[in-house]
Order: sequence, then structure tokens, then C-alpha cells
Amino acid sequence: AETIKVGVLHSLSGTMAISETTLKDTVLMMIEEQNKKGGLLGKKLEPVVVDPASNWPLFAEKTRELLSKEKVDVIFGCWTSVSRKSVLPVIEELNGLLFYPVQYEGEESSKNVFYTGAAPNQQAIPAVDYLMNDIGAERWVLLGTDYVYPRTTNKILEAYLKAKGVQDKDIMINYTPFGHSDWQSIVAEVKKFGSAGKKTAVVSTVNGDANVPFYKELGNQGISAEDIPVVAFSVGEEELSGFDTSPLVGHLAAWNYFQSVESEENEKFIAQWKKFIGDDKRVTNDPMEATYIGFKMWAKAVEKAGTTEVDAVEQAMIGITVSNLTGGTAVMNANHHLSKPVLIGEIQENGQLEVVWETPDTVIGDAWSDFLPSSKNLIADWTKPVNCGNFDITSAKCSGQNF
Amino acid sequence: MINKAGSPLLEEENIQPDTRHGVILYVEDVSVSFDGFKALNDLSLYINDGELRCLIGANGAGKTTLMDVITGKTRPDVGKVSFGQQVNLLDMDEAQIARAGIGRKFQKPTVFEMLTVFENLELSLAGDKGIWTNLFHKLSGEQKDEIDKILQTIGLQKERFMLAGALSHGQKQWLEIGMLLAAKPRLLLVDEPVAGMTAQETERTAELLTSLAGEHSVVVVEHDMAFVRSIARKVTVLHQGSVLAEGSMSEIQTNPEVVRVYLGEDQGAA
Amino acid sequence: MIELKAVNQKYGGTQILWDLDMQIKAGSRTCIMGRNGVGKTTLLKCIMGMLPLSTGSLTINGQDMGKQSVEKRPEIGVGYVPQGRHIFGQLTVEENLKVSLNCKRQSSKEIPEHVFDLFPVLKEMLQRRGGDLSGGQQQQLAIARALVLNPDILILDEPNEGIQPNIVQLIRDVLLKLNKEQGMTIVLVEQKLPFARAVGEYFHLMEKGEVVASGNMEALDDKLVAQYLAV
Amino acid sequence: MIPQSIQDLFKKFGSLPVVVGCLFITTLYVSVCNLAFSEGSALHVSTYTVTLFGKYLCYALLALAVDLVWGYCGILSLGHGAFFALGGYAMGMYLMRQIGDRGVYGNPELPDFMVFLNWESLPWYWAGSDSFIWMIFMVLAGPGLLAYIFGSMAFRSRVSGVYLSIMTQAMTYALMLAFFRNEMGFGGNNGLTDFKDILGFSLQSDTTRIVLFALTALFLALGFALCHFIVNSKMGRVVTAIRDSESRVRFIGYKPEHYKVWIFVVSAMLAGIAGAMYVPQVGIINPGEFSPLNSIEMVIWVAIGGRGSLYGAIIGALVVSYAKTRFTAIMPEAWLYALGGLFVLVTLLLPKGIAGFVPSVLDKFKQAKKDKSIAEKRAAEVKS
Amino acid sequence: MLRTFCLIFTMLISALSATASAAEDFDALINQLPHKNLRNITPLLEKIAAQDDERVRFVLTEIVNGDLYYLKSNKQVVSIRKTPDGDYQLTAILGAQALENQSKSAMKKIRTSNRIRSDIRGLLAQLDLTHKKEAVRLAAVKQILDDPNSESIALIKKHLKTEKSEDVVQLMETAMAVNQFKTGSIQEKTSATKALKNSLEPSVRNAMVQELNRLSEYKNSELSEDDKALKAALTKAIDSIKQKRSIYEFIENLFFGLSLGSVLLLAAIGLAITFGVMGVINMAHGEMIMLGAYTTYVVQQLFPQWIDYSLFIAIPAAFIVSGSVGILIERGVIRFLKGRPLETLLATFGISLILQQLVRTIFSPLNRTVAAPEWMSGSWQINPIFSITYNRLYIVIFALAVFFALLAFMKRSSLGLHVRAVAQNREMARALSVRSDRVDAITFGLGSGIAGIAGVVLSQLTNVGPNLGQSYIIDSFLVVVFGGVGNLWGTLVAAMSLGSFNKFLEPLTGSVLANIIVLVGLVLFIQKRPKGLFPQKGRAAE
Ligand SMILES: Nc1ncnc2c1ncn2[C@@H]1O[C@H](COP(=O)(O)OP(=O)(O)OP(=O)(O)O)[C@@H](O)[C@H]1O
Ligand SMILES: Nc1ncnc2c1ncn2[C@@H]1O[C@H](COP(=O)(O)OP(=O)(O)OP(=O)(O)O)[C@@H](O)[C@H]1O
Ligand SMILES: NC(N)=O
Ligand SMILES: [Mg+2]
Ligand SMILES: [Mg+2]
Repeated sequence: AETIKVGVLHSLSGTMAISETTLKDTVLMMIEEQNKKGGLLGKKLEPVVVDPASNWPLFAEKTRELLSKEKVDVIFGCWTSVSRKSVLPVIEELNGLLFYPVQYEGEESSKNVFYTGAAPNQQAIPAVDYLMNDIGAERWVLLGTDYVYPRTTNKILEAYLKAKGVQDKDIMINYTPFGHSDWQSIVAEVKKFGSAGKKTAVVSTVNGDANVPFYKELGNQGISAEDIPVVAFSVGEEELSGFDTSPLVGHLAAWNYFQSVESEENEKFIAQWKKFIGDDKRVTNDPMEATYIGFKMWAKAVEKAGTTEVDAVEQAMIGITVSNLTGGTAVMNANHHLSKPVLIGEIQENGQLEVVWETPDTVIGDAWSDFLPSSKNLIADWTKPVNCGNFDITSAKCSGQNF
Repeated sequence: MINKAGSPLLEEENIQPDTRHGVILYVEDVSVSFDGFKALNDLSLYINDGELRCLIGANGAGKTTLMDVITGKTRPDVGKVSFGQQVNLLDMDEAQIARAGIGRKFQKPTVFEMLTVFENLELSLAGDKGIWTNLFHKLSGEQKDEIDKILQTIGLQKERFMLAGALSHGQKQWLEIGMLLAAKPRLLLVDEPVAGMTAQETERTAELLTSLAGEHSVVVVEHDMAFVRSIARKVTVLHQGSVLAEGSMSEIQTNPEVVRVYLGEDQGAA
Repeated sequence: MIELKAVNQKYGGTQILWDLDMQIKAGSRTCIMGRNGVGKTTLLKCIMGMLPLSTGSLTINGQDMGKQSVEKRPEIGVGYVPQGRHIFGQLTVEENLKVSLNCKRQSSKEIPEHVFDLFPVLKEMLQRRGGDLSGGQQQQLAIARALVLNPDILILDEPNEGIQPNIVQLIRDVLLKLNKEQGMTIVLVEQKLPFARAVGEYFHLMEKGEVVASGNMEALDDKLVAQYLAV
Repeated sequence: MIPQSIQDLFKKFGSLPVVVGCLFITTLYVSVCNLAFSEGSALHVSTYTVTLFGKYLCYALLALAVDLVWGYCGILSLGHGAFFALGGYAMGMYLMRQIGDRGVYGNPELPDFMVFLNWESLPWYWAGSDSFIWMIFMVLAGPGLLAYIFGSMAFRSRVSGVYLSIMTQAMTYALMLAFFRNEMGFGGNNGLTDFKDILGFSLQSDTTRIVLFALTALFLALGFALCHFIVNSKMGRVVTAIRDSESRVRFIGYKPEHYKVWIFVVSAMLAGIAGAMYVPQVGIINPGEFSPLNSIEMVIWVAIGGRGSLYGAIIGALVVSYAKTRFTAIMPEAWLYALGGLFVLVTLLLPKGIAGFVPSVLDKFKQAKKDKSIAEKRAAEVKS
Repeated sequence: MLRTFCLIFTMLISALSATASAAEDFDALINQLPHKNLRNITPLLEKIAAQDDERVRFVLTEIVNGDLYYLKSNKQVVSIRKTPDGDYQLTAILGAQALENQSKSAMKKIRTSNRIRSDIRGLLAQLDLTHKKEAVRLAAVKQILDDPNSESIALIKKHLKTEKSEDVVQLMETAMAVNQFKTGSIQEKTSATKALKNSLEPSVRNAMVQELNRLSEYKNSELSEDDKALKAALTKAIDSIKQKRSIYEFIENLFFGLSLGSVLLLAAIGLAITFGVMGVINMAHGEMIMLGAYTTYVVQQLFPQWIDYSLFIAIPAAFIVSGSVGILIERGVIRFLKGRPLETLLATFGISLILQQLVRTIFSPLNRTVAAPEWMSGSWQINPIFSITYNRLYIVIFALAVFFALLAFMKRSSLGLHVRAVAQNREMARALSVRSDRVDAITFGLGSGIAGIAGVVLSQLTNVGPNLGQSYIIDSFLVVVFGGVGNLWGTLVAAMSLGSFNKFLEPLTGSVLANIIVLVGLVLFIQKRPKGLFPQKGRAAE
């Protein structure tokens, strides 16, 4: 082919469009930039954008279309875990390559997927450490939307908290449906739970659109960050740009990137983004950085391998480093997860997040959680001799391989 | 698989009203009220087997309501309604009552507008009304002939393949009478059959109904006094939900009360 | 004065009215008769504008109404009592009567009292839902509703259907009275000869969508009746 | 103009042989071209196309089911997605169990999602799910039972019209929320996925795909024949009568509620079969399939194709799904305008849907002829 | 906890010993602020707090409020206030020279974290005990009450004598009693328990529960008579508090229910017109709501300085926008579907897709920010454990107002009568001079306009984004159907009862299950009443 085709598989309509459209634009921006530099291997990159419309079976269909009809060399896409799960069999069957840029629940490592978002140990665990050690939280509310990512994350956190000596009665877990919009009772309950005389913190894996009404209710019921801080894993700059942040100042978010972090790369990236999108008010966020890193790594790996052939690129990816946007270096590990710094930020009035705490070093993404009984013996390693996504170190066997 | 649900005590296909006392329909002390308004007030009425009974009464007297009660559409507040001596109609739903042999023509003609005239009649034919039978049902020659005969009677041969919705008001009236004929019920309740018909059609209807009596029992509600006169043997007058008078047409016509509330000078014989 | 010239009308594929001509004089009482399904109701609906004319012209009181919408009719003084009554079932009797109150011709915001004089039963039932009335009561309501408009022309489609005899007499008297006292034009579709003879001055006989005979009511002899009304 | 012979055929047997014939030819063509011609050959039909068509045919069967209750019985179900999804879950459970110890945690008994939620053993309702026969039974019994329970309650209480529609919607909505819950034991939001094989045949092989596709076509043909038979029987006329006036049907002795339940159950089972065929071909079943919007879309297929026409339902499903596939690829950011516009225009311009369009044009043509002859006849009559 | 305490303690000591010689110059300390990062700012703040300078309180207040900045150009420390035109008015902390207004890009915030702010707040509370404003003093006592220590109690004791406000005195006494309860002898504890048994303050209850738990660790035989008396008093007091709490919890749930009901009512009531009265299955109803919400956004963009009044402009604006779009839809599409109500479902669904994509194109797929006016923020604290948020309160009132206005319109106005007449029999209504086209357009416009108003309200509660409408459409249909199609009262009762049912269930079952139960309950209920709560009655309804 005269061009290298890059598939972009992000929902542009339906419920997820709100988050995913930005990532489509990010990929397009990266492609444009790469083409300005002359493309890759002397060929131009050509984006192939499709709209899976927040419909999970459609994700699978579109993946098949991208791989077998459009014959793309790589796909950047998906946001929700279920979309990834739906795409996974197709990607593996047709031996494609997917870069997945969103924080997720872990418990997965596929030969054909690179996970550039955070695994639970790169977001949840450090955040809890921060709350426990720096804020002095003793009572915990785990709020989440009722689906796999929050369920898993909370499972891991619960195990972690108990290991740290927190008692059952000091943990409250509550799940809400997608798009939950009436938070009165839950916030009131949190308030009650928090008035028992011990420092209380909320860990929120509330997803998507449900956050706005949640924070508004927090603000109106007068729960300030100083009383009961809320640390969220799904609220970033983009979400914050959708609401009036004044009542939320001081609440927290844990990510691997914030727009406010000062570094040369970041400044350049922000400027490039604003120019590309033609809107000075647009913000950047963590999944964008993950997309950025993924794209850069892929480009590097293609050059290293000298081909876009999936197996070669996959092998070349491991060990590739790219400077991340927060001043450090991202490394692709053998388990197809990144090493990343973990940052905790406080929400500012302007909708930005200011770092108040960060891990001293980067943290290696853990495909299989150490805090779940089912997976504590599993590792992923896509280099020889293991070369497997779910390798049981006790039995030295690899389960569930399709190939 | 599910066509035999309903009241387990009643094998409605086999219902035979017990008419040893010569009475096919007992309506006893029935009252119906709507939001406090008494449409039927302690009404009692007996229809003999094979009788042709005319039911007249002022607009709003409760004639249609009475038919609603008999056919299961309206539940009375109190009272007893039975088909023959034993079959308690109040325990049955509309379909069961219909299967037991009570057919009805509505005051406002109601036919299946999206079916053809022929199909309207086909559905009304007496016979098994269960699902599985109908799934594999084929019209027999006899049944076809029967429908043809009815079509002739009601004068709609030409319209047989027309959608019933496209019929004129009067034609729908006829079709509904036809549907009643097809069902061959023991007891026919006919609500204003000649409304909107010409004098000659009225005559024909009168003949038709008279010919049905004997084998069937017929209750006719009508305001057309010429028509009533031409068919009536016994007339019951309802007023404000109860029976005001009962007797032969000439008795009724001379009843001053009936003349006052219903007939008016023109029709009254006073 | 209503005048139809060469009117054709179709329902989708089937033509009902064929080159129909008809004149109805102002202030007259005209009766249109014919067997079931000959197109009487269709004709009235055409006059009311509820069915479009395929071809032909229609003038009412000298105005060309062929292309005018239904709601123009009441404004120029046409009242309509349809076959089958068409009461607003979920409105109360009072509301049924009030619907036409803000018509241009109508100055008052109250239901004219004479309506209740004509049909006293309606007064008793003002708060009852129209749909709950008995058939005959509904028919009275339908006539009363048309009268509220204070029309110059009153069009009635079989108004006696289902009406008790003494009310039939009442309606007859009312129609005659309206015609005599207010000069109201009465257009009546009727099947029952006695009533037609009592009310109508003129008749039009229809057959298969055409007018086959017209004239003074006296001219409606047994021969015509046998030919066009018998089965 | 359609050639005279086909028209005659139509008149004689209705649309049945045409539809079945079309299905047969397409299936044959697709299978042969996929298996016999290698990639790159001009005649090759890609596996992508095969699965896509397979999916469309599932939708078509589903549309048929919706049309049966809506078009013929007047029951506007806004919850047919529930039956589809239940059929899909029945199949999904079976496929899940076929993974055996090839799951990521290597547990021979439990599906992965149960392992990492620390479930000890299979919940009772998963019993038998590894049996093919049981799966087939459940594909029919799951949706059928739900339809029976819901239908016999609702129809007996004479819930009808919009009340019924909105209740079906509530039903599927409640099921969606329930299936979202991880505690339900159906994989929560992620649903069931990562299937490996069916009856020992790998789901990823072309032959299996072709067979699945052909089976779907077969089921569609059978479904069509069944519906055709039903609506053309006397029972079909009763059902149409119920649509017109349910209460009147009662007064001539039929029990409309029995008929409605029966037809609702049949329709639900058809939808269940569609769901079951859908799952192995798209590779995932998740609670999103219960979403009320999905069910509304089904109704829209039928409306676009032509409510009350069986082949219309099929056409509608195919047209809308194809439009969606194309539009989302050609104009990813504007396809909703196109699809929305399509819906509006079809409603305005083709009141009887696509299936009603051709006949109505033909009718007009015929009518003109007939008018002329009638006019002539009358003219002759008048003269004489 | 301990660290906090130590920090406050050190600050306090220094603050009280005003003559502390080691104290550095206040100005010098302030000037160091721009040079500190988050990790080493705390010691500096401690030092500043220790200064005996009347500006200390101001600086600390500005820090907790997040209004302390420094100019990037010359590192001058300033406090800022937003001006109506979007700039910031600066006040220098040091020196008195007037400063020009600046935009935010010219300055940088003095960074703090929750921990630091919370510590400062504790300190401020002690300073605030003598504040001029009663509300501030009250808040200060409250703050101390939540986390009392001997120093702060000593301060309270000192100021109690001079305090004039009834409320503050009462709260101070509670604080003292709690302190007595925590630190006093058994007898003192018992008497404090009795004094506190009517207090709803959480800290009171916490202290009592803790004490009771302590006592419960012993066997009864190990307790002295006094202990036993205390235990009995505690049990009684806690019970009485519990009882009061459960009453308030009930009221709270009821209010939550009504407020959820009001939202449902607002969302559904437009549909009660377009669907309930006109019979149009309006799938684009949600998008009419969405348009209303976006209108609010646009209004706020156009008049950024009038956020507090924006809703008063937005409500009529949204009514007009959604109403006009509604009229357009009616004139452009729906009127061609007369007599084909089911097809309106198809067409309006298409329209809803188009409208969603339209706002994606115009406003981007991202959510838009809609600010809450000051008067709608916060809550009305009725007692320490029960408060009502203002926004919900206003929404309940507003929803009822809209409802009754609409009800009056439909029942009293002639247009309302015409709407109903046309809905029941279009042809006949026209024959009675009702201009049905106009009535249709106005009715649909009205229903849509009210949906637009609902959008304004929802913009105060939830996301303003392309999916806003979708999340309410199902609920709206449920409410209308549950209430009984065509009956406005039914819509009201349905909305309120669904809301309350949901909110009483939620604490018991969690919100997911509550939703499911409500839906299943609804399906079952309809079996009992197949035409909704308030069915259309009479013969004509069949
Ligand atoms: N569902 C109902 N709700 C309220 N009132 C009703 C209802 N059904 C009937 N009625 C009232 O009951 C009375 C009897 O009505 P019914 O229709 O039985 O009279 P009818 O004798 O058939 O009169 P007609 O000869 O005019 O048809 C009427 O006054 C009517 O208003
Ligand atoms: N909607 C329709 N579609 C097609 N044909 C119709 C329609 N309505 C009426 N017709 C036909 O038009 C013819 C005339 O009907 P119309 O209602 O005008 O008759 P009519 O003279 O009023 O009869 P009746 O005395 O029974 O009321 C009838 O043959 C009828 O079949
Ligand atoms: N991976 C997520 N956030 O679904
Ligand atoms: Mg009657
Ligand atoms: Mg007529």
C-alpha cells in the first residue's frame, strides 16, 4: 500500500461520544503531525474513522470492517471495557493491533492490545495511600457505577483496605446505575456516614454523566473537600469543563496526567491541541496523554521494526520508551502495560487539577491484580520464554490462549 | 397450549341453558350505577324461550345498559342474571357468554373494519373459537354456502370482498345483523336494528326477526314505533332503569304514563 | 343557498358521487333521501368540506367554498349534525356545547338559553361526560351543539336515528320552528318517510351517487318511493 | 414494472416463494463465493460480509417477530429486545461454558467473570447450560416463558394500547438494569463474550461462519413461512379482528387474550431464535441489547419496511441496518442526520412503508385503467 | 488527627503569646509565600499565623477561600475579587498602593491543599469567636464543636460571658457540655448527658456512643453505681436522639421523594400534553428538554455578568426556543401524520436523532457548563441533621407552579377546551369552527415549550449535553402512562408517588435495585389498573 492506514474506533454518537470524540481528534492530530514529519517508513499515514456509535456489537463489526475491509495497520480506539471486550475476539482472530487509552479494571492482557491507560495499581491504590497517609482518612465510602470497572476496582480496594486494618463497619460501598442523576439520598447517607467522628473520604468510580449531578449535590448539601474529600478516577479536565466547579474546589482526582503539570512537552502538546481543534478553551486530559503515548510508541516501534506488520511491531513495542507529558518517561512493559507516574490533583476553580501529591517513581501497570485471589498468581509477559498474557506462576501454565 | 384456560368449572362449548320452565333469560333485581347515577334500578325481566320481545323506553332509560349487563360488558352492582335456570351469566366473561349462545348487535354498528365483509361473517360463524382449531381451519363448502345465504339476506353480495370499513352506515347495520345470523345464537339481543334504514328495509328487517323467533329468542330495542308495531307480541317499557309497563302493543300505546314519557301524542293511541 | 355543480367524489379508488348537481334554496327545508350507501352522507361531507371534491364546484351563500376548509363553514353560518353523532366523549355536555362559542359569528361567551328550552334534558346533564349519555341524549346534544353556532343553514344527517318517539316529534317541531321563526335553511338526510314528509318542503332522491329525482315534497309519490327507496 | 409472471406468482402464493427463493439464492451465492473463491478474486465475498449479512438476517427475523404482533395483532411491543436478548443470553451461556478451561483463569467450570468476582460455584440457573439441547430449549423457553407470563397477565387484565407499549418498555428496561448488575451472574455490563467454539467447531473459522449464516437464513425462511401460515389462516383473521376491535371479538365468542398471548409467545420465541443466532456471529451479548432504544429501533424497521407486511418487515430491517453500516463508515460524524432524515422522509412519503410503495404505485396504475372502463360503462348506461 | 492537633496547638501558642520575640516580620513572611511549594508552605503559614498582626485573619481567610495570589511579574502577594467584566480586582496584602485590575493569566495562586486549609480553618474558628457577624461566630463554634480541644473550649468559656446572641450561647453551652462529657467525672458526664439529650449535633451523639461503647466493654458487675446511672442515662439519651433522627430521616426521604417527583413531573408534563392530549408519540420530547437546557447555557454565555438572574431570562427563552422548534416539527412533519399516531413515533424518533446530532455539531459532544445562581446554591439548615437544599426546594415549588398554571390553562381557557376537542374528534371540532391546525401547532408548541422549561431546571441538576433528553424520555412516558393518559392530575400524582417510592426504597435496597423494583411494581400495578391511576372514564373511553 502507498499509505499506512490507521483505524480510529471511537464512538462519535450515542452515550460515549461525549468522551470518545476527543480521542478521535487526538489521533487525527497525531497523524497530521506525523505526516508533517514525512509520515512513517516513507509513507503517509491515512486515518480511517468509523463510528461504532456506543453500541458494543457495532464495535466488533466495525473492527472487522477496519481490519478485513479497510486493512488498517493499527487501531486506536475504545473507551469502555465492554467495547474492548467486544472488539477483543475480532482483533485476536484477525491479528490486528489495538491501542486502548483508558484507565480500566485490569485482569486482561492480550497479545494484540496495548494498554496505555492506568491499571488499578496505577490509580486506585496510590490514591487510597494518599488519603490514608496524608489526609488521615479512617472511614471509607466507595461509590461506583454498577459495572465491571468500579466493581473490580472496589474489590481490589476493599481487599487492600482490609489488609491495612480498616474494619468492615468503616467501609461503605454503594453502586448506582449508569447515568444516575438523583443523588440526594446517597449524598445524605455519605454525610451521615461521615459524621461519625472519624475522618471520612470518598473514593469515586462513578462513571461519565452521573458525575455532574453527583458533584452538584455534594456542593449543595455542603460537603466540602475539607470535611469529606472525594477522590475520583473518572473525572478529569474534560468532565470538569462541563460544569460549574466552584462548589467542588478541593476535591481530588487521581490520574497519570494533568493539564496543569508544567513541562515542555505538555506545553507543546496543549498548544498543538488548541490549535488543531481551533478552540482556546479546550482542555487536555489523561486518556489523551495515553493516546499520545500510544501513538508515539507505535510510530517508534514501526520504525524500529521497519514494517507495520503486526507481529513485528508487537515485539518491537516492548521496551519502547517515549517521554510522557509530565516530564518523565513512559516505558512499554512486557505485559503490554505502561509504566506511569501517579498524580493526585485537587480541583481548582478554573476546572483544572493541581497536583498535590505524586508517586516518587513511575509505577508499572499490573495486568493482574495482586489483591484478588483469582489473579494474584497470574502474570502477563509477552517476551520469550513466557510469551503469554495469563501465565500462572504456580503451575507455570498459560490459560486461555487462542493462538 | 393455553386455549383452555378460563373458568375450569365451565366447559363453555357444552353449555345448554336449562329452559324447562320455558324461560331462557332471567334478569332479577338488577341495579347498575355509574358514579352514583342509577342506570338500572332494581330491574327484573324474564324472556321466554323462542319469544320475540320488544324493549322500548326513553333515551337513557337503560336499555343498552341492560344488554351490557346480559352480555357481560357491565357488571351489575346487585342482582342476578341467568341463562336458562342454571347458567349464571355473572360468572362468565363476554366470550363465554357469547359461546353459550347469546349474540348481540350493537346500537352503534361495530364491525371489523380492516376485514372484508366475507371475513367478518366467517369469523362470526358458530363453531370452535379456540386457537389451534382456527390455525388449521378451512372453510367447508357448507359454511361457504351459509355465508352466501347470509350475504343474500343482508343484501351485500356485491360488497362481499369490500373492506367493512368502507361500508355506509346502513350497510354496516346490515352486516352486523348478518354476523348475528352467522353465529346462530339461542338468544339474540338486537339494539336498534333499523336506525338509518329506509321503510322498506325496515320491513325486511321485521320479517327477518319474526322469522327468527321461535327457534331463537329475540330481544329487540327500537324507537321506530311502526317497526315495533309490526313485530311486537309483547312489549316491555323501561323507564329510569326499571320496568314501567309490560304488555301487548295496544296496551302499551294506551298507557298514559308511557305516552307521556315516551310516545308523545303522535304515536300514542290516547 | 347551496349550489353544487357537476360534483365528483372518490374514496381512493372508488367513485361515489357522479356529476352531481343540486340546488338548495335559502330558507327552505330540503330533504335528501335514498337507500343505504347511495352517497347521502358523502354528499353532506362534501358540502361540509370534510371530503375534497375531485371535480365540480360548490357555492354556499354565493361564496365559492369548493376549496375552503371545514372551519370556514361555521363562520359563514353552516351548522352540522353528523350521522353517528360524534359527540366529544370525554368532554362534559357543557364543554361540548361550548366548543363553538368563540366562532366569529358568536358574540356571547355563554351557551344560548334557547338551546336548553329546546332540549331540557341537556340542562340536567350539563356535567356528565358526553360519551356517557344514551344514544338519544347524544343525538339531542349533537343538534344542540350545532344550534349554539346560531347557524343560517343547518345540515342534519339522519337526526332521528335512535331517538325516542316523543323527542322525534320534538325535533320535528324544533326544525319547523327554526325554519319559520328564524328563516333557518334546513338540509336533512332522512330515511323515514313520515318524518321527511313532515319536515321537508323539497326532496332530492339519490341513487348510486346521482340525484335521480327532485321536487316539492308532494311530488314524492309511491312510484318514486318504490323505485328508489324500496329494496 | 415487475414482469407479469412474477406478479402472477405473487398473486397465487403471496410473497412466500419469492422471499424464500431470494433467501436461498443469496445464501448459496454468499457461501459459494466465500469458500470457493480466494481473497482477491473479483467474485470473493469476504468473511466480513458474511458475518454482516448473518447479523442482518438475525435482525430480519427479529423484525418479522415484531411485525407479527404489531402489524397483525396491533400489539405495539416496545420491549421485543428483551426476548431477543434472552435468546441471545441462552446461547451466550452455552458458548461461555464451551470455553471450558481456556478462559484466562483456566477454571474448567466457571466463566472468567465469575472467577474474578470470587464465585465459588455456578449459580443454579446456569445448570445445564453446557448442554446443546438444553440451550436450544432455553432459547425458546426463556423468551417464551417471559412472554407468556407478561402476556397472560397484561392481556387478561386488558392492558392495551400505549399502556401495554410502555409496560413492555418498562419490562425490558427493568431487565436491562437487572442484567447490568454483576450479582445477576450474567457478566454485568461486559456481558458474555470471548466465545471459542460451538459444538466443537471454532467460531472463527470461515466454514462455521458460513454455516451459521446459512442456518440464520434457514430460520428466517422457516420463520417467514410460519408467520405467513399464521396470518393467512383463520386464526390470522381473528388476530386482525382483534387489532380492529378487541371487545367486538369477545362478543362473538373468541377470547382475545388467549390469541394475544399465543401470538405474543410465538413472536417472542422467534425473537429468541434471532437472538441466539446473533450472538455467535457478533461474538458478544450484553445488557445493552435490553435497552429500550434498541426495541424502538426494531419497531422502526417494521414501520419503514411496511407494517402488516411480512416481507416488508424483512426489507425494513435490511435497509435500516445496511444504511447504518454504510452511513457510520462513510460519514461518521453526520450519519445520524442521514438516518434521522431517512426515518422522517419514509414516514412522510411512504405511509405504508417500502413494502406499501410498489403495490400502491401498481394500484394507481390499475385504478386509472379501471376508472376509465367504469366511466365508459356508465357513459354507455346513461346513453342507453 | 494528631498532627492536626499539634499544628493548631503550635499556632495557637504562638498566636496567644503575642510578644514572642522570635517572631519574624509579618511582611517578610508574606513575601516568602510566592517562593514556597506545596510541601514546604506549611511551616511558613504556621509562622504567619503566629504573628500578632490584624492582617493575619485576612490572609488566612483569603487562603481558605482560595483568593490569595501573587503577580507573576513582581511576586507581589495580592488578594483578588472577580469584577463583573471578568477581570480581577486586586488588593495588595502589603502596602496600600492601588493596583490595576488584572486578568487571571497575570497571576498565580498561592497553593494549598485540603489538609492545610482544614488546619487553618480550625485556627480561624478561634479567631472568629469574636467576629462581628453572628453567623460567623456560630460557624466558628460549630467548627470547634466538631473537633473540640481544651484550648478552644477555654476560649469559648471566655467568650461565653460576653456573647449576646441566644443561638451562639446555646451552641457554646452545648460545646462546653460535650467537653464536660468528654473530660469530666462520671457524675459530670451523667449530668451532661441529661443536658445534651435533646441535642441533635452529630458530635454529641458520637461522644455518647463512644462512651456507651466504652462502658459496654465491662460486665455489669464491674460497673459502679455511678457508671450504671451514666449508662442508663446514655442509653436513654441515645434512644431519644435516635427517635428524633428517624423522624427527620422520614421527613428527609419524603422531601427527597417529592423533589425527585418534581423533576419527573417537569420532565413529563410537556409529554402529558403532546402525548397525553394530542396522542403524538413524541420521541423527540427529550430533545425539547435538551434544547431548553442548552438555551440556559446560551443565555449564561450571552450575559455572563447576570448569572444570578439568568434563570429568569432562560425560562421564557427556553419556552420560546423549544416551543418554536415544537411548532416547526408540528407544521413540518406531524401534521401530515394525522390519524396515524403510531407513525409519529417513527418520525419523531428520526427528529430526535437529528436534534441530538445538531447540538453535537453546534456545541460539540462535550457537556456545557451551566452555572448555578448564588440563590440556588447551598442549603437551608433546619437543624444539625436536617437540611433542605435550596435548588431542590425551588424546583419543587416551580414544578407545582408550572403544573397548576398548565392545569388552569387546559381546564379554563377556551384554547384548552379546543385542544381537548380536537384531540377527541378533529373533524367534528373543525365543523364547529375550531381551527384545528392552529390548535395543533399551539398545543404541540406548548408541550414542547414546557419541556424546554424543564430543561432549564434540569440544567441546574445534571449534565447539559447531547444525551440529556434520552435519559428522561423513558421516565416521562412511564409517568404519563402510570398517571393515566390524558389526565394531568394523574401525571402529578404519578410523578410524586414514583419519586417518593423510589426514595423510600433506595436506602433499603440501593438505587439500582430500587429502580428495578419500581419498574416491576409499575408493571404489576398496571395489571390492576390497566388505564393508569386516573383512567379516562365512561363509555367513550373504551
Ligand atoms: N359508563 C357510564 N357512565 C356514566 N353514565 C352512564 C354510563 N353508561 C350509561 N350511563 C347512563 O345510563 C343511562 C342509561 O343509558 P343507556 O344507554 O342504557 O340508555 P338507552 O336506554 O339505551 O337509551 P337510548 O335509547 O338513547 O340508546 C343514561 O342516562 C346514560 O347517561
Ligand atoms: N371511507 C370510505 N372509503 C371507501 N368507500 C366509502 C367510504 N365511506 C363510504 N364509502 C362508500 O361510499 C358509499 C356511500 O356512502 P355514504 O356513507 O355516503 O352512504 P349513505 O347514503 O349515507 O348511506 P346510509 O343511509 O347507510 O348512511 C357507500 O357505498 C360506501 O361503501
Ligand atoms: N475502562 C473503563 N473505564 O470502563
Ligand atoms: Mg341505547
Ligand atoms: Mg349516511
